[in-house]
Amino acid sequence: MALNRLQQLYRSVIVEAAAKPATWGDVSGAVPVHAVNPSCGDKLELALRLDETGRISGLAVPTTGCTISQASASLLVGVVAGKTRAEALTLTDEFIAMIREGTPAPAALGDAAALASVHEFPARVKCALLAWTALRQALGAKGAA
Amino acid sequence: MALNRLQQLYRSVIVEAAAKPATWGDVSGAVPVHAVNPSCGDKLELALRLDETGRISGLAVPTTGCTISQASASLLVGVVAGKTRAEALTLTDEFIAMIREGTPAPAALGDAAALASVHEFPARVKCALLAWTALRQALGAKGAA
Amino acid sequence: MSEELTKQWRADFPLFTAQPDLVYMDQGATGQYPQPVIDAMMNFATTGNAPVHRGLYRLAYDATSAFEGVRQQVADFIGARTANEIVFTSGTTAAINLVAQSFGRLFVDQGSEVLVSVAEHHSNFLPWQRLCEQTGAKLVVAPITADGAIDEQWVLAHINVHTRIVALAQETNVSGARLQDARAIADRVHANGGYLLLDGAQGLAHQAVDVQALGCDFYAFSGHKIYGPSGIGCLYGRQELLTEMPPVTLGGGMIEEVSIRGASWLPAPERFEAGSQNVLGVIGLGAAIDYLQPRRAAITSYCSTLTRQLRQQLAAIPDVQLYSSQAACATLSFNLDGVHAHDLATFLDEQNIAVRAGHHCAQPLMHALAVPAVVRATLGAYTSVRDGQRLVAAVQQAREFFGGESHGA
Amino acid sequence: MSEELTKQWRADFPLFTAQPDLVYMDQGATGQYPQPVIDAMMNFATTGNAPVHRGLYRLAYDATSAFEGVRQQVADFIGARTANEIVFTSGTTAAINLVAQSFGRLFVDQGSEVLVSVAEHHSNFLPWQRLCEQTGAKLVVAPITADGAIDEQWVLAHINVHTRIVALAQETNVSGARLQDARAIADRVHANGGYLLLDGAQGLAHQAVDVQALGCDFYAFSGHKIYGPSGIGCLYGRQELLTEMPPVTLGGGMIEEVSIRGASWLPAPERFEAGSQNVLGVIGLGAAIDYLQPRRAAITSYCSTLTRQLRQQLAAIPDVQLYSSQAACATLSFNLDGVHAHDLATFLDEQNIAVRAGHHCAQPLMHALAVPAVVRATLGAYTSVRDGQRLVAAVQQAREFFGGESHGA
Ligand SMILES: Cc1ncc(COP(=O)(O)O)c(C=O)c1O
Ligand SMILES: Cc1ncc(COP(=O)(O)O)c(C=O)c1O
Repeated sequence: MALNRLQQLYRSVIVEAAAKPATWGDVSGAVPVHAVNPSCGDKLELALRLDETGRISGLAVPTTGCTISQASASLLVGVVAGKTRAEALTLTDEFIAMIREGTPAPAALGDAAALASVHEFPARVKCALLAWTALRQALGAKGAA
Repeated sequence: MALNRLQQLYRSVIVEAAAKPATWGDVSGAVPVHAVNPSCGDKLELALRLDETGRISGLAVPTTGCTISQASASLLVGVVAGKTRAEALTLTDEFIAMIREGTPAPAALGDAAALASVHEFPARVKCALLAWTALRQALGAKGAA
Repeated sequence: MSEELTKQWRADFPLFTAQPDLVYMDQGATGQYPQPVIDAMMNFATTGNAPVHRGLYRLAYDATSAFEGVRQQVADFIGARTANEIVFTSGTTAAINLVAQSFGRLFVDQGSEVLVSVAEHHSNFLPWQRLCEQTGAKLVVAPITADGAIDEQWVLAHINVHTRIVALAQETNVSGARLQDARAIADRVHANGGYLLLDGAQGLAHQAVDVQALGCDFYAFSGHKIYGPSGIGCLYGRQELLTEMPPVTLGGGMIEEVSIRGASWLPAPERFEAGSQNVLGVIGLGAAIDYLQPRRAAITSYCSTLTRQLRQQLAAIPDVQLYSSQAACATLSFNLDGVHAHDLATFLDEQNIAVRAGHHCAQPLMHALAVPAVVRATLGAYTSVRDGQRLVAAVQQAREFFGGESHGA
Repeated sequence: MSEELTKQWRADFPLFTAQPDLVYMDQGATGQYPQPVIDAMMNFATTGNAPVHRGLYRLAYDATSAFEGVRQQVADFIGARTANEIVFTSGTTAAINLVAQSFGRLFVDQGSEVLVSVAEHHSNFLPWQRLCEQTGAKLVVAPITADGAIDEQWVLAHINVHTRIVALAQETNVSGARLQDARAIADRVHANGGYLLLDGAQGLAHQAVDVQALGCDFYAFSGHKIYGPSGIGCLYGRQELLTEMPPVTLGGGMIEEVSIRGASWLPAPERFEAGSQNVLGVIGLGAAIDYLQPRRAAITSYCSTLTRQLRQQLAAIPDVQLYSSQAACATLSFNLDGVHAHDLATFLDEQNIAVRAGHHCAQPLMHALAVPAVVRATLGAYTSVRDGQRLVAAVQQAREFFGGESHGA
């Protein structure tokens, strides 16, 4: 029965993450990056601060959208909090590969690995990636996500 | 063999009419009606004068185009020269019916009846009607030709 | 409700032979193809394909006759006075843009008002919003009633001598509510010197349309929402108005004469049909009208009954919020409290029920309803009673699934 | 010349099973459908049809993947950098109009020059003529050589710092002459701060295209001239340019956000694809590329040889005037002295030979050649050697028929 696949997709860790605010540290003064998923209307404003050593010192990703996009934003914050720009970009690329290509999640992705089964739901890939591609943009990465 | 149909279409009376200038009487001062067959580029300028009694006293239909459109213009001039407005409109409607619907030509159409076989060549109907619909317009007739 | 009739209609749609278990409830987004439409297109492509309006040989003449025959068929189908009032476009969106860009630029200026509703599809909202920005005209946006219908009283009360264009959906795509008295609006706007455009994208599938009785000046629709092919649609325009309108797209097939110094245009409708036309789409559109016309009343009556029943059954599920009108004849828009529309859509998809979720190209309406997204199920001729039962059961199950504690580790 | 190969190609086109005696020589106006294109469209309509970019269910996701897969396929086919450089349009005409109306209004103003040739199809002439009228820019019209080709030396010599857009046919539709060195033109116009658009409507069928090697900024083509369906085409545009261009048509599917106060657009290519797309047409286009790509070199080589032979044979008939280029690979344009092109076309049609006669949407060229109309026969993959023999024999016969005294009473 299809409920199995759905149970994988909506595991408690995801449902709970979606319910939590996606924010960490101090983002005062950050210029937010705006991202939308135009086909369905998911929306977020990602605010990022790096400290003088280039580490993420604040990240807020308030998201209106589905469970997947909200969980993804909140898990993102947990995973990259306190990381350097380079570390955060690597994690982002690994997350994107996990969702897009189904590559196994490295340990560093932590709870965000719970989103791996989105790969089995191609219509929801965009929801899972919204926050992560916005972070890439905020970190000033070039090229297609 | 298909040449039979072609021989009907390009009867000598038609080929000869096409070679003659389509003009009769005096058209000085007439404001010409411009007509084109946009799909193939046939073009004419119809100039018409009515005398004080409402009879056609001058008609010139210089045409650039195929044998059918040129013959039709020249036969038109022969048929309606000296006719009243009402007579000319009736003849025009009869000619159009002959070409469009294949109705038999009345004697009054004279040599223009030679164009009857255009009805068998639907792709050429527009060529045969160009001059006649321009005359209708010049005579101020309303409605679709 | 005649289960027999549906079975027969359903058999006309080969998609359900290929996917017998699929519940397709997205007819409002794009329709499925009945076999006769496919056959007509394939038959044309294999035996009759040729350029239209350009060839002097028989194959081209016959193709042109078939093409122009569909124009006449459309004119008859919607009650136009002549086939010259029918312009082929790539769809409703292109048709409305043509009116906004050509007619709109002629008739709207600073001090004018253009009246739309908050329930309009973006395709009948954005072209007017931009026209107003470009001309300095005011965009007047009518609200909806509690049942999701365009507030026609409000519309009537806000038409005045500045109102140049009123552009409204004959049937809105989220609530499925239909205009009750387009004629009254037409009369009021005409009395004030303005014009009425009806967006028939949703309406034409469900009701007999007579543009003269409706009194509208323009009517736009798409083939793919009336069981025809994608990429083709029509603009109906009153001949006097089309005659005044300049072309927007220029190219082959719409000119009288061209020289290096300038060009002159053909009369409507050719003036608006630059370039090689979607001949195959037009042929398919003709076949779709042949399919729909004799069945439309029965299909609408059948779908309306089923829609009403399903609406009641959905309303009986706790936490279900309904956004579609009580009078909707094929549209069920709803949400489940606490569950985002996308999550619900994915849940339904896992049960092989295809519904749409999102803003439905109606963001102004989403703002007015204060929801980011809704789920929309739309019915078609092929929708079975069992399809409906599966939808209701799956929504119930979704409520348990998302509400319960039964998630995996 | 491999008669075997043609036989095989010819068998791919069901029209010639239905009409074995037909000599279709109007491929340049609209192409015939090979069976694989018909099959792909039919297969999609019966098993995979769904809205694209809008559905969260699998059928819609798969339809979207198929649709976007064709975009990538087109990008690869013409050498674009990314699929985002490919905009789906209803055809070449719509693509060129989009550039003129969007890019043109941004980059052309009074004092600018837009350079086209006298041999352009109306679709690549009128949009620029109007742009110049609207902006006060100057339309510079390049002449043709004695062989009917666009005079590239003249073009190079007339590009200057005022030249904002050069818009030329990669292959012209009356002479069939192809640009020899688009790259040189591109380099010259770029060095002067301008941009190059190539009209690939005729060219793409006959030659491998690499937009990066050509150096053009825009490239437009139509599906129906490369063995694909009518109603679909593409605009290639360099990504940096598409990104700057405002949309021309507004509606569903091209917005990021809409409110009553304003709207923001999606990036290219979606920004230019308002409204439901011609999904079936896109699927057919993909199949047409699959059909053409592996065969194009062989078809062109076959057609070129046949075209050259037929040109010689026609030239040997007294009173035949040729207007097509010696280098044309599929186009034979000609007249018979003293016989109007329409009369000749009717004569040929009676022998079941379908050719086009008229101004070919190239009136500026007709004025330059000082003829009202010409006959044009265009060859395709399905054209047999016997078809060619029948054409030559029929022209000979026509000369006797119209020249002789043998008319009926
Ligand atoms: C050279 C050229 N440009 C443009 C066009 C216009 O193409 P379409 O009618 O498919 O838009 C054509 C086709 O007629 C053509 O031959
Ligand atoms: C009410 C309404 N108007 C306009 C449109 C746009 O139609 P199309 O996308 O076929 O141009 C739609 C369809 O999505 C619609 O539902």
